[in-house]
Amino acid sequence: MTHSRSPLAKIGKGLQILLLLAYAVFALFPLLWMFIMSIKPDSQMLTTTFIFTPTLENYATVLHSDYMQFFFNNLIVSVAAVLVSLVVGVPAAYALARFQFKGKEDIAFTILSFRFAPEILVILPLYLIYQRLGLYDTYFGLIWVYQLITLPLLIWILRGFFEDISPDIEAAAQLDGYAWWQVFLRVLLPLVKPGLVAAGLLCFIFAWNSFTFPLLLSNNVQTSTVIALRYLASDTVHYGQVAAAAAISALPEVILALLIQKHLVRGLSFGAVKG
Amino acid sequence: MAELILKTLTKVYTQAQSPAVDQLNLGVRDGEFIALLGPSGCGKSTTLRMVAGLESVTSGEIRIGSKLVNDLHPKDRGVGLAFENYALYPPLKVRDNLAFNLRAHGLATKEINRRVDEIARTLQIQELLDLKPAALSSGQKQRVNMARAMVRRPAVLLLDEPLSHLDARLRVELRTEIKRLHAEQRFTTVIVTHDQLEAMALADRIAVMNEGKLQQFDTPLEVFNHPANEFVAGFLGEPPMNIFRTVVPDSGRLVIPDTDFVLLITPAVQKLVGSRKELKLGIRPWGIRVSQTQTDGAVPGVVAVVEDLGDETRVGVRYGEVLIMSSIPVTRRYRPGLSVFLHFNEEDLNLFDPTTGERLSDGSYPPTPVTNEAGHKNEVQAPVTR
Amino acid sequence: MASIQLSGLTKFYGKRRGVEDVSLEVGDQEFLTVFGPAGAGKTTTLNLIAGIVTPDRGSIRIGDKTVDALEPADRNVAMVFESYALYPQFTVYQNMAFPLRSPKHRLPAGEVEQRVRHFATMLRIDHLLDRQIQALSNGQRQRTALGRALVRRPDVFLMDEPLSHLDAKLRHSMRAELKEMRGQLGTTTIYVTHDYLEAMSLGDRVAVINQGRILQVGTPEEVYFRPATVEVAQLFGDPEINLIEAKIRSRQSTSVRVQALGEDWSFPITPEIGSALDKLPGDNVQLGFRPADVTVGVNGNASLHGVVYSFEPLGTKSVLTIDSVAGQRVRALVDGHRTFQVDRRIEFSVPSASLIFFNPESTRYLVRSTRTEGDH
Amino acid sequence: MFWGREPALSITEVWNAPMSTTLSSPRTPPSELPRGGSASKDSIAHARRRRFRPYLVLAPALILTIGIFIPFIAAICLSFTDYSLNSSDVSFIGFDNYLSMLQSSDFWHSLWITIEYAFLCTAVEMLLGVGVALLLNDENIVARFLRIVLIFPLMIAPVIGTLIWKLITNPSVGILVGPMRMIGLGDFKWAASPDSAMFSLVVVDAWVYTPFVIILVLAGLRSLPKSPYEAALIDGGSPWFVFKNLTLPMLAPVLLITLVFRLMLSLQEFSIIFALTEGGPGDATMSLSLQAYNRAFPFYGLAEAIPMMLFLWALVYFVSFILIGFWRRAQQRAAGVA
Repeated sequence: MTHSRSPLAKIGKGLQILLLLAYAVFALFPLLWMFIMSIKPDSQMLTTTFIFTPTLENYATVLHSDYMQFFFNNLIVSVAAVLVSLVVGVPAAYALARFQFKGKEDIAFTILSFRFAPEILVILPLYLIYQRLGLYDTYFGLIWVYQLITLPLLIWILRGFFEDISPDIEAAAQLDGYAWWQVFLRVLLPLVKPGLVAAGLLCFIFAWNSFTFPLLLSNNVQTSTVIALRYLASDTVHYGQVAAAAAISALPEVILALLIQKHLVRGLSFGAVKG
Repeated sequence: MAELILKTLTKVYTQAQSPAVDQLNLGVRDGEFIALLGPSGCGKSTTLRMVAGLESVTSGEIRIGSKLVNDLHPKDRGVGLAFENYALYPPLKVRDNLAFNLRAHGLATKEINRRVDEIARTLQIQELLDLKPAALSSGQKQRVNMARAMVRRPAVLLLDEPLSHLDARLRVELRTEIKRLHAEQRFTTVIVTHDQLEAMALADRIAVMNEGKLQQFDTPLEVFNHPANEFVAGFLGEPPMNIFRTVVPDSGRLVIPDTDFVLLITPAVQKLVGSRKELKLGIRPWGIRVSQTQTDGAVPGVVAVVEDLGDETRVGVRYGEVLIMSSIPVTRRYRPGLSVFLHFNEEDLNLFDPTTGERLSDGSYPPTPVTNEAGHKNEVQAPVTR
Repeated sequence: MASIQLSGLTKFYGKRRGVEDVSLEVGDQEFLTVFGPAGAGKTTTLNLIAGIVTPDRGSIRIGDKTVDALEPADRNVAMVFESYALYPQFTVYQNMAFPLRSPKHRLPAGEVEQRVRHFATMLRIDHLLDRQIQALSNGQRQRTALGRALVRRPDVFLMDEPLSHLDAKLRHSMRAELKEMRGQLGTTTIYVTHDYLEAMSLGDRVAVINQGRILQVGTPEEVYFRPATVEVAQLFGDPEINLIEAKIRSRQSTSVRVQALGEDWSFPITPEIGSALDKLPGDNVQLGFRPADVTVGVNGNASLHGVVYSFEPLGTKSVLTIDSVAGQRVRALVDGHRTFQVDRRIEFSVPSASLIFFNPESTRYLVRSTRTEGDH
Repeated sequence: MFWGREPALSITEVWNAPMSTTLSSPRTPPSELPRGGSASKDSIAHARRRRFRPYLVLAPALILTIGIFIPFIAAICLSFTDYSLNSSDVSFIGFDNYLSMLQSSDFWHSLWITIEYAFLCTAVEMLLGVGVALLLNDENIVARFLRIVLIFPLMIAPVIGTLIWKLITNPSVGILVGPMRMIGLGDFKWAASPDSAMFSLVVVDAWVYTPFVIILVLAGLRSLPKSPYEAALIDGGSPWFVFKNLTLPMLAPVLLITLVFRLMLSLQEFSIIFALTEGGPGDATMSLSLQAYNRAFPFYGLAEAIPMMLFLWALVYFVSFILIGFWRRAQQRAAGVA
């Protein structure tokens, strides 16, 4: 609006910016601090705060350690989990968006409820079954259980995207001589592509961040998230290396987060709030 | 109630290349009803929003009464605005919607109730007062919207496309109501509309706008019968005026090249044409008479389209790219393929400069036929008798 | 080319009626307009024919085969959607070529190209073929949607309000063009609209539908001059038809005296009207007359009186709203050159030939003077 | 919106209207079925084909998730046994696990911790989040910058976030030691002291999840219709009057759904607590999830852990069920229906 020229309004404006800056410090300083620590040599760790000789040594150490193995483990498991979710979830999302059938909402809610069951509750029996089936400590075991994180999210987000497409377009393509699955592949999929990418990336982030599942359902096939925490618990702590490990683990997500910002609201709320 | 004066009012949006509103001069008399008419994006809504104070003014003046209101807060301008999309307060009951302004201005509850009841009676929404907006039909919402704008007794009442979201029947009904209401209450009123029928029916004067610029500001009949330029001519009238390019091969003839269209014109008309070799010819469908017998000056043609529309028949004759539509009394006579003759009523001819689109005029031609209810002459169309 | 036969089509959406018991025959090459207000069931009817929606009951024949069990793709119908339903990721060319590249209607690339260009030229969008859909105006989108339907050469065209999103000026010219084009295509067409001008202009016949039921099927002249019910009469014409209750005071063989609009007046009647009035149970009759038929203040022999409530000039014509003696409002369409002052007393009359008689109880059509339908 | 849909868009109104009516009442019989009468045999077969199509398309997703559903049933079965990870004989003991849970003070303590944690986190995050969102709903450079970067804490793994806070509050390398000493809190022990462990957890949880609240509320604010505010501008209501009468009622649905999400997840938070305190010091932050984890893994009492988790699960559902009820009503009220 155009009418905020009074002195009172100016003070309000200043206060607003001040408060926002305060929050920005709270939200961002820890990340900055992590970065500072990660480029600080061990020798200066205890003696300096902001003034020190920056070094990439911590990163070099971490990159040459077995941490990278865990980093790639995480990558493999998360990417695979998202791919499985995409293959299975996209048709499901389409069906839940378009078809009218008995039990539709019940099915949709059942799928959603998996996301909101306490993880420990799921893990307890799975732990036993995984050990029996030889899935404990395997990629496949993790990929499967990650579906609890990725699939409900993907289905619910994409359902919203499918619903946004006018049903007329689908009908038009059918009348143009295409069977329903051809319509799905040739007309609808290209149209939901932005949503598909966004949902996929968000799923990846959540899979990547997963902690409880790999902690308890895996041992040697471990992910970077779990390992980073173990670093800190070890007896000889190299704080700089811990910070570097954390930074390496966080970096992909920060980049992805920026990429999908537009669709984030929808993703975070499972489609409940359209941003 | 007050007069409203816009002086070289201009609005330029930072990203846009051309001004949304360009040097607009407009004077609305106290109690007058004017319409801002134009296609979407012509700047009419921006103008209205500047008057209301919802949009800042780039340059120029807005005066309500004699007060310059450019920098006044919207609530202090004494305007009432009925929004296009109703903009009712969804969580509040109709009564509270209406009272919102009065409460904000600190009126006594008793006075508020009196005013709300009074306006509710005027707009026939008494039985809606305890409902929430979502429970209302679109026609009811529009009435509440108008009531909210009027309850404060504004100096200037602004109506933004008040009828555009209503179905045809409601539109005609509410249009009559608004017209009647204005006749009784005589608020200084500005209506923004893209519907030329609405503008013609309601307004004392119409300001036709296009691309931010004022095209013509005059009474409905004057704008309709003597459009200032090609744009105004094409924008008003339904079915639209036939406007097409003709060449003037020699004095006294207008021709659509490579077709049978050859229109003989009188010296008076030729005088307007002057030495031009080309011009745009405009004629309303009612200005053309169709017959099967040739008379002097009739243009031969072949019927391409016939539309029987109950009270009238429309006959289309094609000359190359140009389809000339005429509106005639109901008749069974014409079918596509039939050879006919078109008679162009000279008084209804509009000539436009082919490059500027400005109307060719010597200032006096043609005279405006004015009659009153006692008797009427100059009937373009014979009364329909059955 | 094919005829269409709908029998007893019924479709409910939950408890809401889409259409109920719709039976209709459309002849080969006929152009039928389906006309009704929003929510009348027009689009449902089209969707049922296209196979987009499955009926609860009833059957559809296209040509000589029943298509009830066929997928939309197999019915060989083409549809123009109200929303245009163009594929936003494609260009105009790709949109128009899409049907011809489908498994059902596949043509060799050369022929696809030729057909698309042919119809693009006909629709005057040949210069837009490489444009993205987002870059088109409404009118261009509408033509593209039409083009996508035309290239197929289907048995049946279904058109759902194709002109409704165009501005008024374009709508008038597109309507005329569509009517011109009709002749060249000669394909059986069902055209849905809520605009009575479109319905009357384009249709060989008009099916009037409201609240899921068909009210009348007839030529444009029939539905306009002999509406089957009061409802049909109200749907045609702008401003709406005037409807008044009349009480028959006395009747001779050639004239009748009624009380209506708060006054006593008489008018001549034909024998046909006379016998129709005889069949009425009581003395009451409902009269309808169109605003254009009201004559205002001429020659001093007008039989009715009133006060001007509102006067709205529309250019060539003006709408005059009159408060009659009884208080009921009557609308008249008067010549655009006349002006009237609000609250002035005036006289008006209604020519007997323009009166439509309705049964006041059933609201069904009774009779009107035979000299109608513009026989001059 | 999910859980009750928005009205369809205008262009496809006719088409969509029937769809959305069926959508809002999931238990309406499928409308594709012929209702007897004169439908031909062919068309019945046709309708049947169409009816099975959705299940076919859904099948893979269902199989995959039901695959995980089986262990869930297994868990319920296990909870009636004395199964443990370090012994091989299993016997059926009925409700013993449930009864001993209800009699154990550990359980009640953990339940209290769980509720305390959820309540504190949610309250702090909602207040802070709504406040920041209101401040952010503006065009200035700080707001624009913050809108982009505020999601970082939310996007990185909560465990990594916790790790960072551990570094920050670390007594030897932490940056916070100096400033804390300056304001006279030099011996503030953060997560290492039972008195401040819960506080530390709330700080970390709020750091991670406040952006979640901000993002949703901000989206809610931005989707509010503009014109009522313009009307209020002309009508001349005070900012508080407008906030109370317009913003709050119209925003209520978004606030409630955000609350649901935050409550559901903070009630079962595991990784932050595990990473920061492991339930300690002592059992000062031993929430139900941690309690169950500790029983099941270090102490092999799998069957004892399951009732606790079932209880937690029931609690989560109960709370969200009630809140969703509120949310639906708020939606109607915001739309002005109720």
